[in-house]
Amino acid sequence: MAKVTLVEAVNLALARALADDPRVVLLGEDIGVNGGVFRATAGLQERFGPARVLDTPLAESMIAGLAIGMAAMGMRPVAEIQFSGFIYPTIDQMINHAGRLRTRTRGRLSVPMVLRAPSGAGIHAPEHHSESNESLFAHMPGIRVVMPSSPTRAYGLLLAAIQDPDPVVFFEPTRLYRLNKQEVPDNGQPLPLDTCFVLREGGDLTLVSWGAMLHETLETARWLAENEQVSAEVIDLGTLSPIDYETILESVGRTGRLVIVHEAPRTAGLGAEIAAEIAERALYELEAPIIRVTGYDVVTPFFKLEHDFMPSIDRIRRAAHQVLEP
Amino acid sequence: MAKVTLVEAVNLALARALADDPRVVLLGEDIGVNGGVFRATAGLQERFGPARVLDTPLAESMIAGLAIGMAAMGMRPVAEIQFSGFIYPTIDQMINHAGRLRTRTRGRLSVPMVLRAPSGAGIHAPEHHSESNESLFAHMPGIRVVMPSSPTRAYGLLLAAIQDPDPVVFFEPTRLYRLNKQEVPDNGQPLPLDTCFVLREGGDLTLVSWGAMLHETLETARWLAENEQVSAEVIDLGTLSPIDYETILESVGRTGRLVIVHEAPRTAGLGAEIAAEIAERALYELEAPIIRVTGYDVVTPFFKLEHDFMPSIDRIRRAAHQVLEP
Amino acid sequence: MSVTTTARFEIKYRSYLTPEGRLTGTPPAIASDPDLLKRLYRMMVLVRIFDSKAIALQRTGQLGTYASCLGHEATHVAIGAAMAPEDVFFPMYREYGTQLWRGVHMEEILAFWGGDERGTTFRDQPLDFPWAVPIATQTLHAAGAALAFKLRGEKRVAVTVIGDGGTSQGDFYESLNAAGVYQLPAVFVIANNQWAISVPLKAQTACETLAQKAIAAGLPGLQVDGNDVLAVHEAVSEALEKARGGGGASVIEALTYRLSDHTTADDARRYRSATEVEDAQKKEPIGRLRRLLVARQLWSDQDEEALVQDCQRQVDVAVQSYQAYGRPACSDMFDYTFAELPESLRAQREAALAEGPARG
Amino acid sequence: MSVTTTARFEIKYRSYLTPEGRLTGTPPAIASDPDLLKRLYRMMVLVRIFDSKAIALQRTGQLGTYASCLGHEATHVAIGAAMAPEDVFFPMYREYGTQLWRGVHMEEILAFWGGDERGTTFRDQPLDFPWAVPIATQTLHAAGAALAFKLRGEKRVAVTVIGDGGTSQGDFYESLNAAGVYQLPAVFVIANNQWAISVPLKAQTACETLAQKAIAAGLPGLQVDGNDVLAVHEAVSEALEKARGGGGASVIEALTYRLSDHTTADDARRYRSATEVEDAQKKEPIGRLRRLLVARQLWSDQDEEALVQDCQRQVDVAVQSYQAYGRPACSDMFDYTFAELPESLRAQREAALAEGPARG
Ligand SMILES: Cc1ncc(C[n+]2csc(CCOP(=O)(O)OP(=O)(O)O)c2C)c(N)n1
Ligand SMILES: Cc1ncc(C[n+]2csc(CCOP(=O)(O)OP(=O)(O)O)c2C)c(N)n1
Ligand SMILES: [Mg+2]
Ligand SMILES: [Mg+2]
Repeated sequence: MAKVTLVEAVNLALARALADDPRVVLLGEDIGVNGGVFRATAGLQERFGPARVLDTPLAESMIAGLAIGMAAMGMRPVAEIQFSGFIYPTIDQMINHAGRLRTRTRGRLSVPMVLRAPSGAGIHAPEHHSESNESLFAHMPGIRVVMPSSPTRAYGLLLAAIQDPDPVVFFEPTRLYRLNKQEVPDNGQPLPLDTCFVLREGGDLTLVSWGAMLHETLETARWLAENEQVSAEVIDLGTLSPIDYETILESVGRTGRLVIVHEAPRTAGLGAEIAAEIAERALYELEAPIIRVTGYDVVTPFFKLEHDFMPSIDRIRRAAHQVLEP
Repeated sequence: MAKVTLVEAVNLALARALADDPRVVLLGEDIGVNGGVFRATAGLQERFGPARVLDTPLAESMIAGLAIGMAAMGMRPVAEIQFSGFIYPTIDQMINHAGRLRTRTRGRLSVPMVLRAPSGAGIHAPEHHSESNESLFAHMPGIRVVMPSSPTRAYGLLLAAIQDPDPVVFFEPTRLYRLNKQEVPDNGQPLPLDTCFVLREGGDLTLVSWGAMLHETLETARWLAENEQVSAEVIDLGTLSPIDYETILESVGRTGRLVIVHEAPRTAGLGAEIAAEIAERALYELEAPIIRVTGYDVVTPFFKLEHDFMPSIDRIRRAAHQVLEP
Repeated sequence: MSVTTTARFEIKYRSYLTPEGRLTGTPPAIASDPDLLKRLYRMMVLVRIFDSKAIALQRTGQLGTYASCLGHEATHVAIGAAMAPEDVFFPMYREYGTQLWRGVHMEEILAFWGGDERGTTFRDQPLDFPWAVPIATQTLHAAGAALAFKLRGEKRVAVTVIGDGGTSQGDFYESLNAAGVYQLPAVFVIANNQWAISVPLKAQTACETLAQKAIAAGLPGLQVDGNDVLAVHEAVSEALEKARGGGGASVIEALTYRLSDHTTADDARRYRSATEVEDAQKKEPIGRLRRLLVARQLWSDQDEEALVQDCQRQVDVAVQSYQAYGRPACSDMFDYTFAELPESLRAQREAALAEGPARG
Repeated sequence: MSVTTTARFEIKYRSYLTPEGRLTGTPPAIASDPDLLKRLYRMMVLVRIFDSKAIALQRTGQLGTYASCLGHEATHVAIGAAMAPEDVFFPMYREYGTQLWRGVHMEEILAFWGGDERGTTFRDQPLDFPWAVPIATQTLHAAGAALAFKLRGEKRVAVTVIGDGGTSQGDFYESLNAAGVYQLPAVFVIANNQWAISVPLKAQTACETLAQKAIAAGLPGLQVDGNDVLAVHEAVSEALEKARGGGGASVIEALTYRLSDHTTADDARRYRSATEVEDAQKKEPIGRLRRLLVARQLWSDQDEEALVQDCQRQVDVAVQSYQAYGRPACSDMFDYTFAELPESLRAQREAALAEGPARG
């Protein structure tokens, strides 16, 4: 079994879904012959034909709207948005239709679609190519939001998203696309969408993160273990909405300390949601204030300053120290 | 001085801005001869002419995009979106341009526009006419979000929004549009956009809310005072982003107890932001977990069930009791 | 050559049944199908009686805001009659004529405007989309459905209706463009009733016709008299046939008039003249079809009386069913959000149920 | 009559300068303005030398992703030359020819692609909009600016460029519609370079021309040879004049070809044939203008050599200025978010500054 990168794992999962389920259709800009600007769909049109892998005109609202119509008619469209900075024109269709068709029709019609988009900064990309906007989608009822942080989880979570009977927005951290490789058995096995993943066990503090920031978060945990004999539990949120609070609560119940790390701006970011919920449900177990380490409340800067914007290992470590010795 | 409703106060402020500043222009669907579907612009086209009060074609992305172009060229456009359920097509323009033109050009160009939209449920309106989506905008850097809760504040905050050199999204709670009247001196005085409003002082617990939910929140405070000799401080957030945390922290420092009330769905709602920030900065002053009383994480139901969705006085009171006797 | 002409287009207009009820030109085949003409007539009358009842219910506090279809009956009913059962309809919000023809129930329509999601369950019409209040969004769903039909090789067509105002939305344009690029089995009907709430057509667009918007997507565009049920039926039937045969999508602009207020929440006297409405009244669709039927001795005063009575009875029965809906279960709010209730919603659901039904 | 024609349209195409450098038809006045022709030529050559330098910088890790304008020089430069200083330009992302003509500096362009907001400060061009990466969004800003000019009674025009792919976006259509309704002083140039990254024109739209999209907004649409600087200059000048005189907006489709990869991050060999590119190469804009100038004895080999040297020197100077930009201040991230720093950002700013510059 060859090792694959995260973007290759996405490709594997898409191929598997196309092979296993005739209802699955991919659509998006440049996903056909070109194989996607990140190569996530490389080779798929050649293998499955242009009726399964469709290039679309350049229009994101259209992509979302087409997917809704296709899904309601029994297909399983997996739509690609080229960068999360261009996902905003889909919001109207996603919140006003994708997320509500089931409830508005009392289950008569539903929208089993996936909207995939690369997400996040750190690859020296041009303006608008480095945004993290998962919290906008997490606020939408009736929509699942998922973000993997490793090739294995990309494969399993994407299969789960495609099989899910409801709309899923699936963010892929561009910074991790080619960062490292894992053995990913192409076994068609989905991973659950209703649980977090504990990537590292520990008893001194809990670090919660998702997507690319898990890279720095795990590094911080390793550093703390090696240099200060501090054992940090690291939780990958995986599915960002609806959130599996049980896993986090259980962990915080043991550690009494929580740091949340995300790249998106702080205000009304998803870290706020987790901090608020955990503080409400576990206030008396907390030994220190919950700290959020996040992007600042500024526009994601052009790339010369992008690393000034993104949470660094230094910042995460400092937060860890703060909760350890409040 | 006659007493006016909230929607009349909006009208007064718009008229005043049009009269005082030749750069101010209103645009939106049905705002001209018709005076707006809620009559917020009634009489203004007649008074100021069709070059100051423009009916637009039916296209929300267009409305936002036009306003950005106008604002960057030195006008002060005040655009109306007919209902907040139709505001989603503006998001791309707001986040990708309105909120970032200043920073992207290092201050060379800026976007002094206001995007007004009615917001919230409770008026037996059709589908998509009852949404609360302020937290989506609160997550956007470079944009102010404001929501008044009385005729006086509607007048002063709207004037401030129009005078502000940066983009402001201004939500008007439809449920309050005609609920009651206040004397509003038409003195052209803006209210500050950087502070909360303490509507009622109290020492036992702090209630934070905004928009229409302040109605139930204040009623709860009154009930607690009359029936249980509990004195609740009631804070109207007013400007929802950036948030004035000092006022809230000062209050919670005294009361040790905080309940946040909002109508929007709970997950990633703005209540999470406030709870997270206060819990981080005032953990040791808190005598009880911060409780959020919010809409549920479901699609705003059609109106037969809208009151089952919206926080009730019962729910707010129960939360107050919980923080009082944790 | 330095200057050449690279493309030419024209927009045609079709009308057969004059306001006086006379046929002109070469009318389509249905002109000689009395049964179909009478079925169309009956449905148009039913819709009108239903419509005025709905307004009455709203005025007496028994219904929420309601969007009348007064004046649009020919366009709406003809679409329904032209479609095959396996086709799928993507309405905006006032096409009751199409919906009733296709098996949506009057009490479902009332329930929708009565604030009850059960109104969109369409118990005898499982595939049609519910009403789309966000203007123009439904046209993309129609294109998506048509794409599904095409990819699966099904001989089905997606039909959608949009208003004159709606044609200003980017979504409308994007849906036409998709329909052109993918040669989709779709029919886009523009119900041009001259007004988008208070905005008249000339403030909506600088176009001479709305049919010409098709040109921007490489689609054929046609104007028809939307108050002429024969013209609309013919145009939609031809477009359906073309689409079903793999010939791609069409745009049909049906010229009609909104004789009522925009909705019961609107007061059209604020922005348009009584004269304009009176003029339009003279061209309304039901009278002209009745005059044709009467002239051909296919219809009598007795027929009319019996029809009106029958329609009124049907509407009354529907109103009763609507009133028997009662309150939806509070739990419904949660139970259809996802196929399966997520853990995090379970607690919210329990809390909500514990509240008991809200006032308000 | 039962069937009538209600509207007719046609799209014309203009081209004067053949690939061989010969003039055909009745060329516009600038054909007999050697100074202007030479200025246009000089700028086109400068842009091309700048462009290849930028690619070289990217390849050697001194610049981020860069979007080449190779092949678009005639279209871009002609727009710049036709505009008045007080007009405002709303670019997409590769119209360096227009921008340089209007006073944007090469080092600013490099700074933008080098990941530095200071690239958009346009020190000698205070009003033009910065690049708009989200496709088609800029066309609405142009319409908005034009609306401002019109409302204030200023004789200024907003000019925007969009790609063939961009014309599929709803925003583009909505901007044309607004321009039609309000009779705006705006010019929309479609730089149709046949490809939107890997998507060829025929997969983008079923239209025969992109100029015909104007019809959907009631605007005039015209096709021109986008590699013919005379044709583009004439068309844009006429459109500007019309707009300035209160005659409303125009759409101009300039037919050109993207001779390079989409950006330096793209590899066009994956999706298009070498033959196609070679064929297009034969029609590229700079050679044909040089051939005209040479044939008219307005240009010599020595002129060419001197020009190339001069351009190279200018580009080198610009590269040095760019390289001297250094790192922006971390505080910039905060200081331009709002006109005045809100209290809540103050703490974040202090924290960020305390971090010191990040790795990465
Ligand atoms: C996206 C959106 N914006 C605004 C509205 C509010 N609104 C409801 S109907 C309407 C006018 C629609 O006019 P038209 O498309 O001509 O259809 P008609 O009602 O005349 O049949 C408006 C502005 C809406 N429902 N959706
Ligand atoms: C809204 C949006 N969607 C997607 C992209 C990614 N993208 C950048 S350029 C491009 C193709 C643009 O093609 P065209 O409009 O023809 O312009 P060209 O690059 O050919 O000049 C795409 C899809 C984007 N920048 N913005
Ligand atoms: Mg209309
Ligand atoms: Mg192109």
